[in-house]
Amino acid sequence: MPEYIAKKSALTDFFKALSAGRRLLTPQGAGDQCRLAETAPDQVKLDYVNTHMSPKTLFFPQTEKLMAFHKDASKPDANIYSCAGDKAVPTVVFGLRPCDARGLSVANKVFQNDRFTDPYWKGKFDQTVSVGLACAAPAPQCFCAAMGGSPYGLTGLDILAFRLEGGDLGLKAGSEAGEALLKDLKLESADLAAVFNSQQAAAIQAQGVAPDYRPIDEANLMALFQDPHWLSTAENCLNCGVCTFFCPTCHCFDIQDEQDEKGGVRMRNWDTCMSWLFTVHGTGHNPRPSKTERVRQRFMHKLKYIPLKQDGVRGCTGCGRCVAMCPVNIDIRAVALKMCQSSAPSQA
Amino acid sequence: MSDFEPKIVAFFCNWCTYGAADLAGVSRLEYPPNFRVVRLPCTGRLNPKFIMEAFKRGADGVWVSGCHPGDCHYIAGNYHARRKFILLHQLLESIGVEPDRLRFSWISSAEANKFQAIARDVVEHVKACGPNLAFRKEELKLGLAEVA
Amino acid sequence: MPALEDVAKKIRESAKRLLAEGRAEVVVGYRRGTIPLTTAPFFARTAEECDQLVWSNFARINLANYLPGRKKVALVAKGCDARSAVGQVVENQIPRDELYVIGVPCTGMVDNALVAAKEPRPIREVVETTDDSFTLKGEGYSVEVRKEEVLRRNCRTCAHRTPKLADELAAPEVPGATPDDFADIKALASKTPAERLAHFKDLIKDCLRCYACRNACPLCYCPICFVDETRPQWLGKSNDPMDTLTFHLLRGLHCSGRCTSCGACETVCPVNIKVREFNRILELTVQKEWQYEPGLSWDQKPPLTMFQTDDAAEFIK
Amino acid sequence: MNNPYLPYPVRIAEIRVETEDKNLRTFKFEFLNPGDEEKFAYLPGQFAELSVPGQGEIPIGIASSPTEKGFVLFTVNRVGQVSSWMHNMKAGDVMGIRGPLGHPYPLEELRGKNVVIIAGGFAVTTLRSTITWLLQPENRPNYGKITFIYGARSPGLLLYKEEWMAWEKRDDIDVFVTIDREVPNWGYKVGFVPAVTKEVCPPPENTAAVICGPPVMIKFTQPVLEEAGYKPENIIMSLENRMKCGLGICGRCNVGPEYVCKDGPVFTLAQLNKLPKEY
Repeated sequence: MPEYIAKKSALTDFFKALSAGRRLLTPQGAGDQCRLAETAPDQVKLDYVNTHMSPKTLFFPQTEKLMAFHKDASKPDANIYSCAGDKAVPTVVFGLRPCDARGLSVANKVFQNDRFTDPYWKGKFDQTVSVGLACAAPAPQCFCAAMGGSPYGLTGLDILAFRLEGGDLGLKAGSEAGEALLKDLKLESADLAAVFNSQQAAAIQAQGVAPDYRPIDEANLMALFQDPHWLSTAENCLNCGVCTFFCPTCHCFDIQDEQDEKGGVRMRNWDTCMSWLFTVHGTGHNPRPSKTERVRQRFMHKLKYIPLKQDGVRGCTGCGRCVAMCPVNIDIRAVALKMCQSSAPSQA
Repeated sequence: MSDFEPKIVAFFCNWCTYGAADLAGVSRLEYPPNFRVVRLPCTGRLNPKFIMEAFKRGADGVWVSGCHPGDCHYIAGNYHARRKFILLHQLLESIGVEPDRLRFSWISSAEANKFQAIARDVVEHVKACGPNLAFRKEELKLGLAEVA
Repeated sequence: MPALEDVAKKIRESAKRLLAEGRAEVVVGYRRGTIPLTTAPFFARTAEECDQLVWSNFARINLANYLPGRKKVALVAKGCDARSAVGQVVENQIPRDELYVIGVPCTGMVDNALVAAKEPRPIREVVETTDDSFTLKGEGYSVEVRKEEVLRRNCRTCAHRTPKLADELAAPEVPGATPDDFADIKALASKTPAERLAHFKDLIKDCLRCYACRNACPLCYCPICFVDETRPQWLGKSNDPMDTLTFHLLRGLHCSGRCTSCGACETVCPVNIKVREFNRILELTVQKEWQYEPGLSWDQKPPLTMFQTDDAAEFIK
Repeated sequence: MNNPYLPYPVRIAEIRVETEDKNLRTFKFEFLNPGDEEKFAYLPGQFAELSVPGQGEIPIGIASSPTEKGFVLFTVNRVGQVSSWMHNMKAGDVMGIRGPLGHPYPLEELRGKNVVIIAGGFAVTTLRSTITWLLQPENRPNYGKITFIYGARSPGLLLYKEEWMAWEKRDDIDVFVTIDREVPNWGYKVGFVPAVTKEVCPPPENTAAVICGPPVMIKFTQPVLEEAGYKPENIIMSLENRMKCGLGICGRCNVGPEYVCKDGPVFTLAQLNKLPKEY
């Protein structure tokens, strides 16, 4: 597949064409105010680090109505839930970072798993064209390459944009839909493979030497689980759940009903495995009673359980949010190294 | 707003104000019917989250009433409650709850007339505030076309 | 201006001594963070581990949070943290004789949001040698920042920077700052109720209800927090503003008369909400009504555990 | 699109109080909409989310057998918000059920084998379904000897009395019902389930055990079976964990990489031996 070029002088036209018939979402605002917001084609910014929250909010908002019922007893469907989810809007999101796109593809396999399809996620997911922007310069907390990704990765993206010298945008398709869309946009095509590859190599190198986390993949699940390091790994954890709220692959939720005089709704809200309430049984028994088990659950889930279920793909994409946001500096890279050691044959 | 009839949640101590309400009724002292009374063993039992729950669910006003200081059935329950009320009152006023929406009083079981007077006063003041639209949960958006 | 390394040395020496003497089985202090502008709570149980203890301008977390239920513990504590530890002894969360406080007179800790506002470029390294300034380094730049320009709000108005009740001090005493005048809280009175409510709703609009503020708070040790109660369930779990506001109000009330303004709650907030606003309203009331500041004596009773028969409450008719 | 979160509306046709402490009631539901019963095609061992509008959902094992047409049965213990609410509902009330969820017991794989079914307390629900299914004329010939061991603390805490008394009279199933301590006029066994299992369980050859009960019963019955020579592959259990979605998405019920709701709740001991004990 050839690459395409969107000229610097015609970027507004490019975004206009890209967003024809769709709303355009791009990262707006700086620092911790950076978030995906609806954008006019001439207002797209290319110089941000990444959005503060992960883009999972696009398909999986913090609170989402699933269904509703009314209490009007004169009607036959009183007190019966019917679907009342919000209609998905055709959307193109520009500026996803490859780590986040990869995270969305991991979450997608959970929401559309081997047995069930989540219609609320799928509705929005299917209506969205994902366009990434490659990371030429990694942020200090970035480690996507160490987790098996790339700052120029295409996974989970329809199109990846990368900046060319002089201000033009190079465009590479990541999916058939992306390829079709690029063709439709009637852009100048070019062979940018060499530029792409050298930019990618430089960007990966800028992240430093990547630690090798493969011993975790090879290790026995129970050996990882039973290792004594979890006690000290979890000791300073506050169990706040910030890591889970910011993580692009964390997808856990709680289902809650609320009602008033007229009717009620069933909704889902983000939940976190760091919470005591998350697993407690009606009897009071809790399979994960202390923070040690809960911290272990989070890291085992990211680095062992998800890879086991998703053909080796890790549940951490190295976006670095949890590292940057953790109030007590529990660094998944350090935890992963401990897991590598615990899985060493001498200790297994 | 003249036809606005406020809903007021009243938390009454079992040993005094609750009796005063009873006495007012028996004595045929008329007072407005806008209250939903929650009987407490003592105002010391009143957790601030009860008051928040009332407002959250749309109460237009909350009225808390217990025994006069020194008269607590449990000796000091209302003294402890008073300190809580001082903080709660200050906090809610500071964050923008109209002071007239939240009323505290001491009414003994003999003070039926005081009960009547304060009940009327509470309703009058809450009426003047109008319906509680801001300090409550948002109405559920059912999104069902057939529900008006 | 004590060098940070000198303070760290004192902390390490004390920690090793306490472990060797058996006075403590664990020393709760700070180690270097794995990314710039951070430290991490650290639990040293051996002399070797003690060598990882540091002192820093970024030692923001209140380590007293880790005390409840522990035995034979030594705590590295700033002025505010030591007061929290005193409060926990007063509230029977840890017996006095199980606790040893290594106090560190503190000139305040850095607010990372202010650093980010000053230096928006990515920061790859921080060099800090003294407690009054530090150097930020990134791609092609290096700038020195004076700490007083980026202090946390609570640190700017901290009157108790020296932990007076500590068992020992790891640095020379420092004078306290001018106390909080609560000017902004007092100024609320000039606004209408509607304006005030709008202000506070706006304040918490980004709240994710992650409860990091609660979990970082040394006062929040309830086995089951009211937000986690299920029968009845006091709080909805959606992002309804009133549920969120209720959480912050009740959290404030629970902390009233006990809060030492350590700022841990604001430090850990992932969306930078000034959650202490609620605490400060109550702090002002506690000081005005009962002339009380928590954590300044081992036998002082918190104001909400006691009463005066003549407590003034004009509003109760 | 099919929405797996949306419950089928059902009417409570009948409520039966099962135990003397009144904490367990069996709800008989009839589907309100024609066609929903066919869509709710289940097998013994599966569960469903019972949905009370405005209150929430609870995951409960299906107690009826798919061979019983026209209704579904669930036995609900009064524990939390939803179950307590349900205990105050009446016949005729409308609520919802969502499912079937999870995997059934591997009855297809057990064809030709002897089956010993061990139940403790009110965990007998999906085993009632299993036995009812096995005893159907079209299914019974496909299986060998069937043994049913069922224990509870006292006679008043045994569920499904009519059913197991009827099974007892049959000659194609051996029924052993036991209570913890002797009471007057009790004509059946006395003793804990593990002890009764030791006494009556058939030899392990060509036999599979299906166990469902409280953790303490499982803890002591499992070694009895292993001592008797049962292989972990032939010991089948059903797990419980806190659940919300039932679809393997919401994340809370996992035991290692497996979700109890989607990948379970039925596991063999061989599978569980390789997983963390987070249940």
